[in-house]
Amino acid sequence: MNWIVQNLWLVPALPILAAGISALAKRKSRVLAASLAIGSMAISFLLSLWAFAHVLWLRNHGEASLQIFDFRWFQFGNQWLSLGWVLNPLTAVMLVMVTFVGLLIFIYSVGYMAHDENFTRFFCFLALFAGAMLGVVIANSLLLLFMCWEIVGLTSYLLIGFWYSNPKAAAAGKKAFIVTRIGDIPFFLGMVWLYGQSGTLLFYNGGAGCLEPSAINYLVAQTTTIGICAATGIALLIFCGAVGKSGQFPLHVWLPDAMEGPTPVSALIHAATMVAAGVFLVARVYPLMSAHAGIASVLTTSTALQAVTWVGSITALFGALIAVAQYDIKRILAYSTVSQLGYMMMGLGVGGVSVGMFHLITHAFFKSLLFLGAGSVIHGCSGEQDIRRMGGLGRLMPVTFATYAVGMLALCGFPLLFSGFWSKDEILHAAHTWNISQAPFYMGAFAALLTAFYMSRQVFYVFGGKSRLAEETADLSHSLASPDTTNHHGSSAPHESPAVMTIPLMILSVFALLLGFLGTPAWPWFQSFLEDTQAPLDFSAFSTGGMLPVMLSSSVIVLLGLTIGWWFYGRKPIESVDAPDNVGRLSPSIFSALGNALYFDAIYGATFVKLNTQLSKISDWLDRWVWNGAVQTVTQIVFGFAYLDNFLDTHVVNSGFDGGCQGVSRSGQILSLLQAGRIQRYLKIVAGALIVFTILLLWKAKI
Amino acid sequence: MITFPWITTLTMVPVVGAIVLLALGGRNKVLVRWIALAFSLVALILTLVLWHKFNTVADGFQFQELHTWIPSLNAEYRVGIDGLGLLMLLLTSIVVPIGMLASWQIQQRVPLYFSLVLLLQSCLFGTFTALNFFHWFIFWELSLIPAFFLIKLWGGSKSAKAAMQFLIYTMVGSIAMLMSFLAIYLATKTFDFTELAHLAQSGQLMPAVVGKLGWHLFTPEHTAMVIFLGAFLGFAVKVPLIPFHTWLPSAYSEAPTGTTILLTGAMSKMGLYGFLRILLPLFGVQMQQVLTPLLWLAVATVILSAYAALAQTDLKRIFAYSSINHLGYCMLGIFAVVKFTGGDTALTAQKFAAMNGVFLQMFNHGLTAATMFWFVAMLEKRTGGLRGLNDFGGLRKVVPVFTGLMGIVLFSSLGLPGLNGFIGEFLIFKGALPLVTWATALSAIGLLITAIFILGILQRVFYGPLGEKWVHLPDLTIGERLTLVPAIGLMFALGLYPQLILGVVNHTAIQMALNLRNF
Amino acid sequence: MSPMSGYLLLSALLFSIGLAGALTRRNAILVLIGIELMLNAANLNFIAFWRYGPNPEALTGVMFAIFSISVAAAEAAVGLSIILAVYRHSKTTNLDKMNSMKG
Amino acid sequence: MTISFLLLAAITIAGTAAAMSLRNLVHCVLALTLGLVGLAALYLQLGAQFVGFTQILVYVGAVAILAVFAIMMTRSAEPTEPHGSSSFQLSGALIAGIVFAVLAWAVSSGTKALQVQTLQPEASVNQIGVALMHGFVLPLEVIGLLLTAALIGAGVLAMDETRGAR
Repeated sequence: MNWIVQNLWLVPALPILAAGISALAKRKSRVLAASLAIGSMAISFLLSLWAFAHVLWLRNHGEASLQIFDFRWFQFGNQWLSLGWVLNPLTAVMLVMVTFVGLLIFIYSVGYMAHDENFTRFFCFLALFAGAMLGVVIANSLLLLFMCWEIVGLTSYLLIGFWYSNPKAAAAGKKAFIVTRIGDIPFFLGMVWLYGQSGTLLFYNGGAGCLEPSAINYLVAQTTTIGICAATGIALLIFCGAVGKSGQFPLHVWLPDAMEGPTPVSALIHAATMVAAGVFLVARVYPLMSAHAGIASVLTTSTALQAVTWVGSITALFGALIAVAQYDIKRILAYSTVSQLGYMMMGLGVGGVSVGMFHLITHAFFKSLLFLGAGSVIHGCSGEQDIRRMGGLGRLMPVTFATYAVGMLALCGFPLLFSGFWSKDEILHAAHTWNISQAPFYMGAFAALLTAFYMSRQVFYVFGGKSRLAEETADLSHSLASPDTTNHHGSSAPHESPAVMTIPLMILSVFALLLGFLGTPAWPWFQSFLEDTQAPLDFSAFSTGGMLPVMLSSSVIVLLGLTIGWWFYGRKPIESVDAPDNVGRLSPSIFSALGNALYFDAIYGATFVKLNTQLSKISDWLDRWVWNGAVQTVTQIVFGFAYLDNFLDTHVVNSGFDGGCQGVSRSGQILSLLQAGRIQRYLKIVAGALIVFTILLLWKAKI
Repeated sequence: MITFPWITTLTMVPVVGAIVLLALGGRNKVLVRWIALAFSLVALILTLVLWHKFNTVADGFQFQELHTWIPSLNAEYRVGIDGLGLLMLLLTSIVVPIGMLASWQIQQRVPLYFSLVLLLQSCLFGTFTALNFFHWFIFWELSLIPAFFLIKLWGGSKSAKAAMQFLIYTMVGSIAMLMSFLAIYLATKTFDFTELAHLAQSGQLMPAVVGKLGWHLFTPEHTAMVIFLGAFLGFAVKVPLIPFHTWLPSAYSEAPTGTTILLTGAMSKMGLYGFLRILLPLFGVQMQQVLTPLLWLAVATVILSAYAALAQTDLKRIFAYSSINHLGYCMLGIFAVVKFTGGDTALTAQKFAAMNGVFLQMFNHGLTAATMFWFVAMLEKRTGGLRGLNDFGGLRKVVPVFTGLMGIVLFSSLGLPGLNGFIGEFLIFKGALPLVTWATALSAIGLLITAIFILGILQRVFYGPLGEKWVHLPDLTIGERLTLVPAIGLMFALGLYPQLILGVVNHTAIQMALNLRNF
Repeated sequence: MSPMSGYLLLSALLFSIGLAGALTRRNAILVLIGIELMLNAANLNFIAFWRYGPNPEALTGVMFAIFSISVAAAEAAVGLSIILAVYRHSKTTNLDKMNSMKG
Repeated sequence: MTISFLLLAAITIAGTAAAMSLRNLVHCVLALTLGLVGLAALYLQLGAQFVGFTQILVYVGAVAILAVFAIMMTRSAEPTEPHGSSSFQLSGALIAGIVFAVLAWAVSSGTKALQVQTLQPEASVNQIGVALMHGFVLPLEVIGLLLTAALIGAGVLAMDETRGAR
């Protein structure tokens, strides 16, 4: 077995080790923490490249591109629970993506977090996150995946609440953890169920793994009491975990709030990697997801995948709609992320692993680019996050502007050149040919229109026109930015960020441009790589299967969206901070509803959170009054009897007794005359008695 | 064969320590503390020696000692340990030093306090090693006395009431249990656990008892059930199961924190131990008959206690309810194991998993809860007894190390993978879900609520803006950090390599699950 | 007159002497001695009945006498110490002056 | 009815009568000792050696000495005892006389019907020991307890109150 397969564990282990060391380090050892994190990440990146190369080599030599390494962890009963890692194209692609994006963001963070007092802690958490995320990627066991998944959630919690003095950040971290855990509980149950049914949690184990045909066939054959087959039930439960982690509707509420964390965190965790872990999870257990009862009907889609598709398409549309009405630069991107994650889910549902994963990879690059660009903007504007107070930054921050524009066009899916075009087009095409319904296609297309629109709106707000930052000083009521960010980003005038921040932006923008060419319909190398087929260069693929019309229509949609955006926001520059939104003027009520994210937080607050609070109050009340009350009642009854008894004693028995006593005492007074206290007199009486008794006895004996 | 009486020695070490402390008197408090700690560490070392010498694949009990004691009653002094007993010994030996360290700042009647702690330890050792009901029960009851005085004399303002409640509650349970056992004794003329288990396994126990005690108004099943319920009550109060738990929150919160550590870390395991050692082998049939209500109780324990914890504002009360919640999972696992499966080998394997999970969870809960209360003790020491959720805020800024280490323990309690809490819960759910699907699925809600209140603690105590009052709160001292290292290190070790414990208890778990009589 | 009735008469006489002493003397110590004499008279009865009565091999009479002597010794010790205690309290052993038990 | 019996009975009666009637308390006790020795001799004559010697040990050796001590310590040795009223003495003596009369009547009327054992029964120390350890073991224990209690009680009572609180 190849060295890299055996030692793939080093990839996650190195960052975790770095995290462990910097956790023990002093607060002052900034250089140590940063260099440890970046160094370990760099080595992991190299190892990932090696692993990637190894997979390529295996493919080119016609060997199985699925390599596993399992080891025993612990024993219970007569069996061992094994964990392990798997190296296959999916793993390799994700490894390279995560380590590369992670590395760039680590480097970027050195600049972004330079002024923060908890710099060391930040890199500790970040490295821990990277390690756990890589663990999710390489895991060959659902259990190992779940464990890393939870640790990823922990680091997400820690990093969102990184500026813990800010109550909003603390609340956002808690919310993120709990909402994702709502999804994780079904995931956990699904995993346990799967374990119970298949007897193993290893994905691949030479035919005995739970994703391999024998186990899947067995799972499909089992039916549950509610009529669906076990495979579907398990798949749906596991999908709940993905819904929570990937911010899918209806568990998306935590993701926008997660933007309270530092921007590199948003870029790495809440755009590129962790939130994509849900998508990755679905891709990883795809055999389970796509398992259905019909034996050979490949064309029908399993119930689980239908659920994935519908949830994904609703999320895609929903996120895009809300993003239109946001003012916070990071929140726009957050809702955009929600929407794009919906796309990926939809892609997985309608097109398969390669379709969804392709978008995941391209999205990881351009969305982290966008977030880092936004971070650069925020950094340059001294912590300002409201796009209404920006403007005119195109001239002041040229590098940021250029790279941001690349990212924005990639996200919109600008035709031909940008990566987002190809990956999004794949999804739309697959949705178009989906055999269940056309609705996801139309929803996706509309979301694409909205995406182009809100991104152009954002870019025009931020980079176009003249700077409105000066007005900020007059506006005392403004307190949107967190106190920490305001404090930590020193100077006041907008300025370009340092090279340590711009260079990662440039590198990312190159990838955002070029990555799409790995997966064009003419040369679907990426798809064939994931699906283990050969990909010849074939330009005729454009014309088959309705590919061309879809491409054309999506191009038109994107251009239309950009045009509308220009029409509203770019045609004439935005005048002032307080000027109402140009679209918002058309229908203020709808716009404000969207601005408030369709009141989902309020709805949840009024229902689930309230229910929870009520339940806890009820539980406490039960404890205090019912359980304890029962005990207390018994005690009180006992005491009651005691009081009754006491009452009877004092008033009935005692009074009678007292009466008796008085009689006794009076007779005692009489009798006490006999008690003269002289022993000899008593003795005389005794002697007299003796005489009498002896005489009596004798008398009796005589008679 | 005469071997070294390891277990008796182990049981006697704390007693000797207690006598030494009492003889020493209270002139030198520092010396008293160190001597007490030294004795508890000797016990720990002895336990580790046992752990090392223990044969992990042998059937039955090891290190047995057997002496006739009261021949006319058939009461023997018989001690011995299997994997479960050994695990509980280890837990006790770990928890007691933690409890002592957490009580370091106690100033009144120091020798008495520490000798009571040592006596309690001895009683716990006795309970976990006794194999004859007679002296098992003596130890079981005897342990109440030091616990009662520890709560009453050194506790908070309402400690007298709490201690009385604790005593009476557990006493009532114990009396019910004693009645049941006297009934069994009358029929079988033996107090020996192993013999009774053999009788029960061959199905002779309950017919014998019913034949002896049958009452014309009760069917034999009812008679057996009444006897079972008596014993059940004794253990259910101790664990505790809702609704027999109301003594616990007040006892835990009123007791001095060092004592709370002993109560939650070690004494709460007595109930579970009783369930595993006594109820499962003897009353398996009866438990099967009332499995559904028992499962409801376990689910109610898990969910209601989690919700009740959510409603509290006193840290100790939160952790008290959290303790009930964690033990609720153990109860769920135990009841799942009882479920009738009719020789289905796949389901029997699930039972092994659940049983192992219960063992692991018992140990983990003891370790985690003890450490958690230890942190409360350190917080109280710094704040002069304040421990309300609303008293604090933003402490992370001034006590980062405290926050970090307590965070680790809190997340361990939450069941975060990589720390000790996770594998136990995983195994319990893994085993219980195929056996008792709906109860297990419902119990999962508890996992969520636990997360909510634990994060609530972090948010309200450590996050947010720092209160004026706490600007000069001192962080952990080097000594405190060093003493915490073993406990937290153990959490990591068990989270990453649970085989450490499972390797020792697995055989016992298999035996216990297999010995259940299946009808 | 059988030998036994001689002993019994002697015993009766001893008893009467003791009784007379106990009834007539004022000193508490002498009263106590009188009571001792009455006990001795009873002992003499026991021994006499043992000697001349049926079943002497059972030794009942002897045993009774032994126990009686023990009790008498205990009684004498306690009684005398009571007298001492009383004397310390009231500086007298005269029974006429000890009437605090008067009802 | 032998000479020796009459002699010993005379000594006993004389001793005890003197003990009950002398003025000086110390003389009383000395006379009592004489009477008790006589009684012990009677026991010996009846064949109960063990009881006889016990009588000497306990009464002569212990009770009499005790009485002497008590007399000494209560300073009643001086013959200052005031005579009570003669009616008091008379009534006491009269009652004692009546008691004797009744008892003598009872003896003389009761013993006629009795079969008298003529053989000298044996009561060796060995036999007594065996009997004490078998049939009478419980009374023996009880009497031991009683003696212990009496010992402690007497000690406590006789303890000087002022110093006893030490």
